[in-house]
Amino acid sequence: MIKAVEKPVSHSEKDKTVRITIDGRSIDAPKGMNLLEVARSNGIDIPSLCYHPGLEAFGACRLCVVEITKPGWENWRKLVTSCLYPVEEDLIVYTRSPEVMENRRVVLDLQLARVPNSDVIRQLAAEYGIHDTTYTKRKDADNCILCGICVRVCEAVGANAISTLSRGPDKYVEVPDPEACIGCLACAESCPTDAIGWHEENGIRHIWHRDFELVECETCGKPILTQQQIDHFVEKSGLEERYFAKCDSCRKKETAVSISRVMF
Amino acid sequence: MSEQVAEKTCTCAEKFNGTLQAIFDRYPREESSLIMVLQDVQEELNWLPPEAINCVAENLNVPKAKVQGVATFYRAFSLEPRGKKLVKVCMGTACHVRGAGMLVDELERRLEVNAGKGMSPDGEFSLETVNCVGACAMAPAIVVGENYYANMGPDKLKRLLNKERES
Amino acid sequence: MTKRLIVTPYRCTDCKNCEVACSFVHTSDPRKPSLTRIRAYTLKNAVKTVVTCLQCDEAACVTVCPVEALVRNPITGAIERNERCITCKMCTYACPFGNIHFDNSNSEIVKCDVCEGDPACAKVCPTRALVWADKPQPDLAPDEEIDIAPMPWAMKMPSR
Amino acid sequence: MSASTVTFSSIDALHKRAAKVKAEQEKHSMEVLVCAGPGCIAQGAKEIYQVITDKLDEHKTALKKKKLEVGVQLVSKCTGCHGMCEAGPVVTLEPSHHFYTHVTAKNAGDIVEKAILEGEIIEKLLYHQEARKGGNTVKRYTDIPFYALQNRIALRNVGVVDPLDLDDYLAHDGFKAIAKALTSMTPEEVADEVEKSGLRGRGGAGFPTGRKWKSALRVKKDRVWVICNGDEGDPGAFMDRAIMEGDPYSVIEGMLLGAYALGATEGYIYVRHEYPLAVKHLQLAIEKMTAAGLLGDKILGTDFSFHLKLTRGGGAFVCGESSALMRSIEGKVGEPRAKYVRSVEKGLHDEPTVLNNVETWTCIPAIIHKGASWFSSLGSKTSKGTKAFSLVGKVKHTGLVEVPMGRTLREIIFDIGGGIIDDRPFKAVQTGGPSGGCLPIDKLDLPVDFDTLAKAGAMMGSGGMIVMDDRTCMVDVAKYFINFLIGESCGKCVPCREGLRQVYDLLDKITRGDGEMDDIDKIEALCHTMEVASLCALGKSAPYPVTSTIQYFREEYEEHIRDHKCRAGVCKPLIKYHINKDCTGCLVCKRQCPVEAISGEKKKLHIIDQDICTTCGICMEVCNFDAVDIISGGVTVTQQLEKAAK
Repeated sequence: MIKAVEKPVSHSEKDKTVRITIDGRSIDAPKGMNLLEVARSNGIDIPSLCYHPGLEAFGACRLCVVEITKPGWENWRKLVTSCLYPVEEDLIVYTRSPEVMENRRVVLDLQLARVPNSDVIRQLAAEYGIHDTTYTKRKDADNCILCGICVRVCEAVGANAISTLSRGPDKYVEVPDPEACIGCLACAESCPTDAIGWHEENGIRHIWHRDFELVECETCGKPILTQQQIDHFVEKSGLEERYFAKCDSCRKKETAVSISRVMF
Repeated sequence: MSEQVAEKTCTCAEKFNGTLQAIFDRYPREESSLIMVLQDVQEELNWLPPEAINCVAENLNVPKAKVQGVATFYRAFSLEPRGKKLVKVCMGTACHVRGAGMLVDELERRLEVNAGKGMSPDGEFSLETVNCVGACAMAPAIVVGENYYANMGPDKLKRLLNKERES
Repeated sequence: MTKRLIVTPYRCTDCKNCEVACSFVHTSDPRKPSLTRIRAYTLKNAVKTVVTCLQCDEAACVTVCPVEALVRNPITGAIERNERCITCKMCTYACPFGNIHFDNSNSEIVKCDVCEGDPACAKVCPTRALVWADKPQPDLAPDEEIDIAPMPWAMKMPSR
Repeated sequence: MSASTVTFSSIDALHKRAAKVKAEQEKHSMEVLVCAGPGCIAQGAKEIYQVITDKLDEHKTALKKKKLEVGVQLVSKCTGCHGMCEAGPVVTLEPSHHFYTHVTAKNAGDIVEKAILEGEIIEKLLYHQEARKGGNTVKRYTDIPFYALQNRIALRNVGVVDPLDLDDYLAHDGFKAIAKALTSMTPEEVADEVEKSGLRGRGGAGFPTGRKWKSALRVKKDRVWVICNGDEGDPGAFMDRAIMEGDPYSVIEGMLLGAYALGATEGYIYVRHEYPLAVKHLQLAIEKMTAAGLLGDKILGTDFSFHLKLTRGGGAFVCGESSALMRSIEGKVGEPRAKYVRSVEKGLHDEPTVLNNVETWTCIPAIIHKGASWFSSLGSKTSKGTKAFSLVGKVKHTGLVEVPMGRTLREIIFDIGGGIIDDRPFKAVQTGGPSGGCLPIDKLDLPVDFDTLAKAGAMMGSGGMIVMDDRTCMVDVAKYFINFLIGESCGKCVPCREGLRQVYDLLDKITRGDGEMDDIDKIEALCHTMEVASLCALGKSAPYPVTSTIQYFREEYEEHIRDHKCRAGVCKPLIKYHINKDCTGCLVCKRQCPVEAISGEKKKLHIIDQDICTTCGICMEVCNFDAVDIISGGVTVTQQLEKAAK
């Protein structure tokens, strides 16, 4: 039941750390952990747009691509996707080699052509010296970079409402069945380029072509969440519906009241 | 939980007079049957109407969004009604170098339909370009229904279409 | 884990030092008390108390999290939100005590993490209503049997 | 021949049946094979089969008198593999190898009455060496260089056995390999034998099959999957289709051997839905083998069990990529995964999986039956055995060609394929489908194997070989492949999805005549990123058609940009059609022109109105007097090509 303890690690597994070299620095890392996490947890920055630590690695944005080699193979270098690459003993990694930087530039240039209006991408591209794309800009461009985070988030939430439709350059993100959407906003909040629009007005939340009436806190009347969220959470967690009747502030205050009742 | 859903009686299958039910019975009701089931449904209905997609999703216990994703990803599926006969122009390399592109242009003109979209005004034909039907030796090739036409040229199309219209 | 945040309500004066300290530490913006992890209240009967996360043994927030983003820190004993969080906000609704919040402006889940084992709130509490201590100390409570208080969450005070 | 309904309870029973069927077949002094490829079927092969069967029945007594035992079979012989689809329907007589083309329901009777009963040769139905020009006739197909120079292993049974008849397969040494493995070899020995043979995966990359199996054996597992990749999506390649349609039992026997070697109990065959006949034949083969006790639990009375399912692909080229294929079998969108954890460890359903393509599986029974050293004696130093190619495009004899690895392109294209149609100049050969490259004339003497092709910037791929003549524009070819890949990219990763779109834009700009010189550099830079930074093999190899054409035909790109000229007369915005003095005023082009751009009267020179003309090219197609010219960059392309050709 309790997940909040460290994952049980047997001693034999614990010993399975590997020593790798990233940009000349020697680093110990648990075997099999992905290169991106190892680098980031050691303060080495690798950019990425589709990686999310809570979700299965996707490998779509190609920004986190780094160059690897092995001792004695110095002439052999290969670009690998760091968010997917499990670290192994003796790996030598370059996160800012000329090849890596060139790749990032081209990829960002391509992204910029895809989403010329995205501030996030413009900023990131500018960091790599690209202020305007060299390629043909997409017409009527939205801000979606097809990183797939929203799809994976929705899957994790359990609503499974979002999907990519079609394929190739025509691919796009959509909620093909708005009925399945619970209006939890997790997708919009996780989107790295703020491409998923939503707004709330007069107790109505609008997202993915659909209006959701917000349930109000029974104590203070503040709109808190959608009935669909409640139904979904009840089904998923087994918690009773009353859990969702009040907003967190009111619940906190209630807690204070019960403390006072017990104590005095 | 999954068993519960599987037992749920299907409300949408009625629309299709039980034909879809027969298809679902052919395969295990799980995600890995999805593509096969969609193919069979399309064979039955000639396209994939939205209700049928929902029905498949419900019966295989796969989220509708995923079914939509799969149905739009694979070329085999048509999400809009198609003409009685499907004209497939092979766009394999062999056909390309022997002038398949011309055939598409000419067919689009003659049938008043765009390749891969909708059907001719008379509802007879839909036009599709396909990646190699494996008849490279007969390039350029056209397949209408189940008939293969070899060594096609734009000048031969009129006769071909007339023949297919009649049969 | 040896230490925990111990609240002794009758000592609380609702001075709000804890709130200010908390928001200062976590947001460096003390003007947003709504986002503090801890709150002080003066209730109708003039009783004053503070409420903060109890770091429950069997925490509802942890149970409902779909991505294991709430994980207990084995050193401090606090349930911490990590970067796995997908902001589905399930935990904020699931906590029966209203101790997890969502910060709209930063799109993130806000929760007491006992300041990595050195809670600022306890440090600034002038009346020792909040203490970061090894275990319930007899001189702090009129009824030292805090563990048997008839409140479910109190019984589930962290023990590890 | 009737289908087998016998269930083999033991290996002995299988051997006995094989001997019996063989003896029965040997009684036949003659076999009539009617081609059942789609081309021949479309032209009435089934009808012809009926006529021949009826005629044989009618002349029963006469045949008996002559002591002739004749068997008739409708075999999937042609499927493009003879390249005789245009000469179909095709009927072959065995063992004399006499070969009749353009058979019709009317003259099919002659084959029985004249060729069989009287032993005559029907001259008018014989194959003409130079098919389109009249020329010498050939009586036996074995005399046609197209066949004589081949060495068929993967295609050994295609067109020889009845794909629907298990007995016929038995009579052709079918299931001998699995019987041998089950009686006298341990699973490790089977894997050893495959490794020793030097067989490399026929699907594209050429990874040694034995090594793959061995590494799968080393993985700790509860369950292992065996998959056959029949998603042959390369345009211009149809070897696998021919095998699946013409010899399904060999594919399955290969999978049985693999399953035995790897300890697999379950497997899948993934077939393109565009190959309905292959699906049908494989499905029937699975059913018959299950009924015969060759698939399922306790195969042939041993402890070995293997269950095989067939899945149809949904029409996505990317599903030929193994990780995407596995996703597709799982019922998901066919997006590839990075292969840092190999599929022999984590494949289908995240369980160890061994995937090989159709041609590879088909080679396995032959290797086990005849031995690894027999197989490795063929081929080149690094690539053993034979490889099937589909030789298509502007080559005289198109069709399936199987030769030992290491033969040169020249041998394949000119000796076997007979050279270029109309003896025009050879320009390039495109190998390896959309992932391969275009090789120019000076690479013709390159021995064809995995490594030399890769070194030259092309690729073996699955074995498509598309021959191009001087009327092929290389920029257009590059654009064609990029367009193909745009339609087939799964759209997951940025370099492939966005890069392809941009490369296409640039190529399109060049073919429109709006290109600039630095566009070529831009394309090359993009191609480089796509090659190194794409997620899967499709994206990584997507630039090859472009990079290889730039490498070998750069001047053609430059001509498009600098002179607005397409030397092959292909790129529409750069060409104009013009009617020259040879026009006889026959009105044919005028009548055929879809936009009525041609004016002119009978017996008077016609004129094309350039403002109306859509450069569709129909006028040139229909002109019987070579009176329509293509003009590009101020030059008459047609004349210039003729001059160069001479």
